[in-house]
Amino acid sequence: LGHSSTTYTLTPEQSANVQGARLSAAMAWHGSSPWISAVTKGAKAEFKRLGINVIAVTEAHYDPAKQVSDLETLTALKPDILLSLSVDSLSTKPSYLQLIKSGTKLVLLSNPISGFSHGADFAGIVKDDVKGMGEAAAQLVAKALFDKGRVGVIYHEANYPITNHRDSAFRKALKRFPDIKIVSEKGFVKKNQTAQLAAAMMIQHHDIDAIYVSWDAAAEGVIEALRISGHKDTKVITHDLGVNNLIDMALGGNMFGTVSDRPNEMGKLMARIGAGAAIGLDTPLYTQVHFNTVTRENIAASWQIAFATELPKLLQQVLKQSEQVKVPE
Amino acid sequence: MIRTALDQIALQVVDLHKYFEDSHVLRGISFTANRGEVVALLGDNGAGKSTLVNCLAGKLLPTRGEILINGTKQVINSPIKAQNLGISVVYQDLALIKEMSVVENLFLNREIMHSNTLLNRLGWLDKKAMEMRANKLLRRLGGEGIELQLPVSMLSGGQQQIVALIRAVNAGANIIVMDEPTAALGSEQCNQVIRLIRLLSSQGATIVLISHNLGQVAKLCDRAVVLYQGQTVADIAVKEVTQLELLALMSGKQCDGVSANQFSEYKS
Amino acid sequence: MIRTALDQIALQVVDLHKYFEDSHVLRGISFTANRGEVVALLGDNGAGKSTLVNCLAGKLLPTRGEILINGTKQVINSPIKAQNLGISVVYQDLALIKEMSVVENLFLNREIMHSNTLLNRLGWLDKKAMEMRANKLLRRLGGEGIELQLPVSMLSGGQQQIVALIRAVNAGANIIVMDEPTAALGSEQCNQVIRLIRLLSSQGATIVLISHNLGQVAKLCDRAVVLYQGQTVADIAVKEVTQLELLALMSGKQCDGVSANQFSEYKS
Amino acid sequence: MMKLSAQVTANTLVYYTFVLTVVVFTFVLHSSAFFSVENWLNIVRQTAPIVVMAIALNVALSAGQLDLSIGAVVALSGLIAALLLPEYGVVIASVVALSLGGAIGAFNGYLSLRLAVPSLIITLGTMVFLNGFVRYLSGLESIPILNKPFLALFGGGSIWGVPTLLLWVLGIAVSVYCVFNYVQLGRHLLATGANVTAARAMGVNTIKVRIIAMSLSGFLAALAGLLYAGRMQSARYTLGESELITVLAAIAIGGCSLLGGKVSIWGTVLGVWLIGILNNGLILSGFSSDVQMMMKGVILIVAVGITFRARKQ
Amino acid sequence: MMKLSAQVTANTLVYYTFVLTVVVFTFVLHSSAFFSVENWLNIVRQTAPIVVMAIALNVALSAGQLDLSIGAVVALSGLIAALLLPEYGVVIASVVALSLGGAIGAFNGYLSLRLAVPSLIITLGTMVFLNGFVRYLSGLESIPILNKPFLALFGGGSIWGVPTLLLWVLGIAVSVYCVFNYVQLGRHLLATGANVTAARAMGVNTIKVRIIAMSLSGFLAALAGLLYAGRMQSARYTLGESELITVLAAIAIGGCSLLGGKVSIWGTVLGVWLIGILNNGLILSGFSSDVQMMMKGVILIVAVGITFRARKQ
Ligand SMILES: Nc1ncnc2c1ncn2[C@@H]1O[C@H](COP(=O)(O)OP(=O)(O)OP(=O)(O)O)[C@@H](O)[C@H]1O
Ligand SMILES: Nc1ncnc2c1ncn2[C@@H]1O[C@H](COP(=O)(O)OP(=O)(O)OP(=O)(O)O)[C@@H](O)[C@H]1O
Ligand SMILES: [Mg+2]
Ligand SMILES: [Mg+2]
Repeated sequence: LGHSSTTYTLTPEQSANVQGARLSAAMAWHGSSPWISAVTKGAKAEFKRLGINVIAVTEAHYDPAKQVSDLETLTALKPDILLSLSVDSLSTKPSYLQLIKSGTKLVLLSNPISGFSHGADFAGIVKDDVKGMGEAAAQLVAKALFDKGRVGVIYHEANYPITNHRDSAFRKALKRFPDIKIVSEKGFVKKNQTAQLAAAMMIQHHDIDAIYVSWDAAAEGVIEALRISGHKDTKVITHDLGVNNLIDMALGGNMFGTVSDRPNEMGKLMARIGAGAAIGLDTPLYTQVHFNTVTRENIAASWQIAFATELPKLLQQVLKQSEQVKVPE
Repeated sequence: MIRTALDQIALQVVDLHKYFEDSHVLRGISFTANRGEVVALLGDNGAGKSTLVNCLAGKLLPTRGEILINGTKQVINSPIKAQNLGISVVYQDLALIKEMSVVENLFLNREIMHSNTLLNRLGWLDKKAMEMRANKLLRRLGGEGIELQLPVSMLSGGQQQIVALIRAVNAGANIIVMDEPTAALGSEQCNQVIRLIRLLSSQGATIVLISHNLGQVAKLCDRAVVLYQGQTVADIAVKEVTQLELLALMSGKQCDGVSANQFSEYKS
Repeated sequence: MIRTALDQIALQVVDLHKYFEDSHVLRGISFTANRGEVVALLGDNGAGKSTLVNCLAGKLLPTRGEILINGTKQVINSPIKAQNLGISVVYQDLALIKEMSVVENLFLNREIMHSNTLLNRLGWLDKKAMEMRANKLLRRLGGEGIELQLPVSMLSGGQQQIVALIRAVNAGANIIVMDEPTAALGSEQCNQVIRLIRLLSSQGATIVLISHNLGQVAKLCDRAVVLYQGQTVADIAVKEVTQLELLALMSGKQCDGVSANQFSEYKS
Repeated sequence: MMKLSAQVTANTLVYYTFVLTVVVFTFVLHSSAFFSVENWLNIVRQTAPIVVMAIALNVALSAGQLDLSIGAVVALSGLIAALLLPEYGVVIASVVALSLGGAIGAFNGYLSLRLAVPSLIITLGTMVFLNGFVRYLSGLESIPILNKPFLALFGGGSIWGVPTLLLWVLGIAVSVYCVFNYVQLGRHLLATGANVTAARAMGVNTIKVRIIAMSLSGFLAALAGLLYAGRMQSARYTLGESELITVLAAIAIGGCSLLGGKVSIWGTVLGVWLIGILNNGLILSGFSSDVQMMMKGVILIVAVGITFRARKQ
Repeated sequence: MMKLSAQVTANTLVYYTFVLTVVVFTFVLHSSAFFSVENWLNIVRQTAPIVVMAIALNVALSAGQLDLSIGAVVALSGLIAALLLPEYGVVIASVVALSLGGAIGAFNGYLSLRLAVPSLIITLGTMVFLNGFVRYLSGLESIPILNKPFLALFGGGSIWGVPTLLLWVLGIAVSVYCVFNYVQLGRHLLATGANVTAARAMGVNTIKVRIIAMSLSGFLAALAGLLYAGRMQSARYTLGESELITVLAAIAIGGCSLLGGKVSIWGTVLGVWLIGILNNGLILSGFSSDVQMMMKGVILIVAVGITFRARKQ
């Protein structure tokens, strides 16, 4: 036990066992975003394949009190499997314990819960290579600046382990490039503040060459501010995929590159681990999912890997156009 | 003074009842008012006079009974309806908008619009015209001292009453119901109001006047309708009764001169 | 009727001025009222009577001038202060809380508390006692028909005025200022109020009465103070003038019987 | 269009029960788990701190004051208690937290009257300030609470099978109900809220009364903070932050006017429970969160519409 | 304690300017970048949609109605426009989005009057429903906008050096100001808001007036949505969601009463700008966000306190 893995599969007989067990599953997420939707979608597909009935999905608006309520409400349904991302491990812990007591197998996404023991309390954690993603983002910055330039950082100023770790991994990795300097750092509490922050940052430091933002949705505001203030050459690097920023990237705008994990795969893995645990199989403590570094060249491929869906129509169009534009280059 | 068309019934109320939840406030009110007549509506405090006024004004819907205007049965279910039927009311509580200025109150819903066709369509106000008009109207009722731009809340009690009166009178209505219109007025203003009422009735308007001042009633009114605990107990020519007799009727006592049944002649 | 201690000055107002922004509403008001006296405060609409009342009640702070209660200069900067000085007021706009019931209004800030010491400390109300008391008080002023638990907004205009009156009278104050207390009342209720005022003054209370009804003033009051455009233009014994003379004073005219200077004798 | 009595009316209760039943039946068709005792106790526990917040706001509103800072006071109180508990124990921690709540309320009230600024703006300022302060104080970390007596007193436990949180809710609701129905202070609060000018003219010390209203509101919000902390066995800077809109909704549904002079304690309690039941039922019904939100909006309008029509008749 | 005139007063302007100056000087000490033209244009652009939202709420409040759904209408309008633009072009997309906003407002107004439920509750229901609906419609994704004419019309560009967004703000503010000061409708809105009973007694069709108020509010909110979408070159389901409290604050600071019957268009515009300047200045000052929040709370109270005292004199 206590081992780490990059994948987890069920044999055909195991799958058949699961199907025979007539299991039910619920999901209790921290909030909502395209990313978590993709995880949910992956999990639902896998549950369906395994004949498991999904009975409820909740999202807590990033509010621990709401998540506690959600979890308490789910106890009434007595699900066999619960997939969850905890907003705040400390305050949600008692409610998880209540569910676990009634026989639910818990699979966690990203955030561990301190004091929980693998096997007894939870079946496993599926997570990103957070450190790797931060480092990849630093690589992207270096690539965008040709190893030399000034960088601004707009980070999520809240107690939220995944983004906190990713951001600090980025900062640490950037130190390896001696000619790249972080000249300004500003924290945001809500993602709709980033336009204001970026605008202010650019007014104070006209010569910033690249801005790193904690995640895609927050980066939209940064790009808006850069666009309006006419900073065409300032590059933006972030995490996750979003249509809007990908279009900007494809059109050669401010968006330079992003680091994307694989939410669909994460969902599938969680579902499988939950199913395995529910029929009494051993499950890995950690299951880590790979990520992709996304730039203009590999947008379509990365999208497919991350979400396992068609590329959105508008993005397809834009990509086609920009390829035509690229020909004479 | 010449009364015109006295025989035309302008307003007729037949067996009107009003309940508030289970309290029966109007218990059968019947009376008529002819064109050009000044009819007094008398009654003790709480007799139901203002409730009746509210029914005529479209503020309250009677539970039962009929109201006929110029001989036609009407359901007066909103003040707008009452207005369209040519009824104008001075409410006992004045019903002014205290936060708005005197001119604004005088012309609310009767704004004078700009003469330019386009602006007129937009509802653009002609503030100058309204102010000039307001000044003229105020002078007519002894309200010269009233500052047009002051919010009504800053006027004295009597000044507020003058504003409410002018507003009602200015509507050009055929039936004007006045609920204690001179309660807060000084003697001089009172006299002006009396003169105004005489003028209006001589021009053919029907006036229903509520007043606790029997002297005023005797001077001004043709007929008196007396309410007692929500019922009409008398409908008599003012000249035929003394003030003492009226007082007796108002406090529910029968009196020698007039029997309560006498008024049934006026019914239907 | 025996007037007690007529020579004791209960209330003295000396050269009172009040500005509202730049409008000079009170321009030098001076008068005195002795213990047990009924003083009429007369004046046309907008003369400044209610403004003066508000200054005495602590609702408005005069811009300049002095108010002496029982010979001592006082700054009446809040209604609570006025209450503590033994001044009680019937406001022209009644100042009742329309959303609250009749009993609640009658006893607001004068609640009867439960007799149990602990509950009394907590401010626990004795609702029964208040209702019984209220019933008694209402009967005294012809308000028998008033439903105690009804919110004041549902009472008729006259009934509301009775409630306000009772509230003021029930305070056991030495100086009672009444701003048109009978404006909305019927004749019978009016008479009851007049009797009540006589009773109170015979018990030593000082009454300042504002009324547009000069007949009532003549019957009831000892002295009349006349305001014209914010100034005291006369302060005379009611017996010495006719109603016509008073009317003349109120409209700013000098009259033969009394010179405006005459009242300066009253000034200290 | 006539304003109704400022008195506390209990007879509206019936209609709420009616609405609740309607709502209940909507979910019965979907989920049987809904009808377990366990689930109902869940709802009661989940909504307990919110009920107390709503009562706090009710007290402020009764005197015509709006208190936006209750959410922030909840967070502060929970945090202060959590920080003090390990060293000073349950008595001192709770007393300090509650007094602080009351003091903040009094400060809001005093400032709003002193500066003659609407309480809305002052409490907005306090709210923003405290939001920043609790973030600073907590360093964005959750503070665990391990103190047994505290958790027994304010936490998710039970006494004779009745959840402590339910006892708190009922105790507070009954006390506040009594204040408004049987005590002088209640009358003065309502009179001030209904018509400051008239209340002042009648000699009510409206300034004192409004400051008391705000202090009580702060005090009760702090108590809600303790209940939150007890239930979650920890305190966090986000506590109560997002409940303001729920609280406003519950109060409006409960029949308390936002314009002051009216109060409806049991209406408020039922309002919060109604929303709690809605959330719970919708989750149990297994809809996606989009659909949950859409249905919540529709049911809210329909339920309230039925209530109001029923009440009118 | 006397209520002030329902008229629109322009003379309070001076005091805002005063407060603004105070605030400005607070930041001058910290940052010189604050004083660049670029930065001021930046503030104007960022606050533009919020100003329009605030004016929308002002219109609703003038008639005594509270409209909580404006945030959700903003999101819906932006989204609808973004979805329609690629196929139908700028005219149809904007017209549909704006009409939808107006229709939702009219629906709110109608329902609130028909069911005799406070507009607060109805619009809360609409808000929750629409929040769910836009999430469903967008799939939580931002929808990009590439339509050039749309971006030129509503976007972050400039005409003769003046940002388009500023032109929109001024245009709308002037129009609404005129409605309230020179047009019959404005009088009727204010009369209805100040005293429905009296307005009705005077023959004002208060029902129609209140429905118009809500429709206008919805229409303007939808316009704010287009401005947001234009500025961000995309539409998101979260647009406008969290601005409700800013809008309320700005309106209260601007001197418009939440009780209806009063309106203060320029006060509202300046109120939003004041908050924008505060945010901007604090960001430039380089404080951590905790300290920024704390200072924001304090400055808000102080600035408004000064304004109100100054206005009183
Ligand atoms: N909304 C209401 N609910 C219950 N009772 C009401 C309502 N409105 C009026 N009443 C009652 O109806 C009765 C008649 O009231 P109304 O105002 O018609 O009297 P009035 O004749 O105008 O008296 P006044 O001379 O004092 O003005 C009163 O006893 C009053 O309490
Ligand atoms: N707050 C205010 N601001 C400006 N002017 C005011 C204010 N209050 C009263 N006034 C003015 O002061 C004058 C006197 O008003 P007051 O109410 O004292 O008259 P009054 O003698 O009581 O008249 P009435 O007999 O009509 O009640 C009026 O002209 C009124 O317009
Ligand atoms: Mg009446
Ligand atoms: Mg007066």
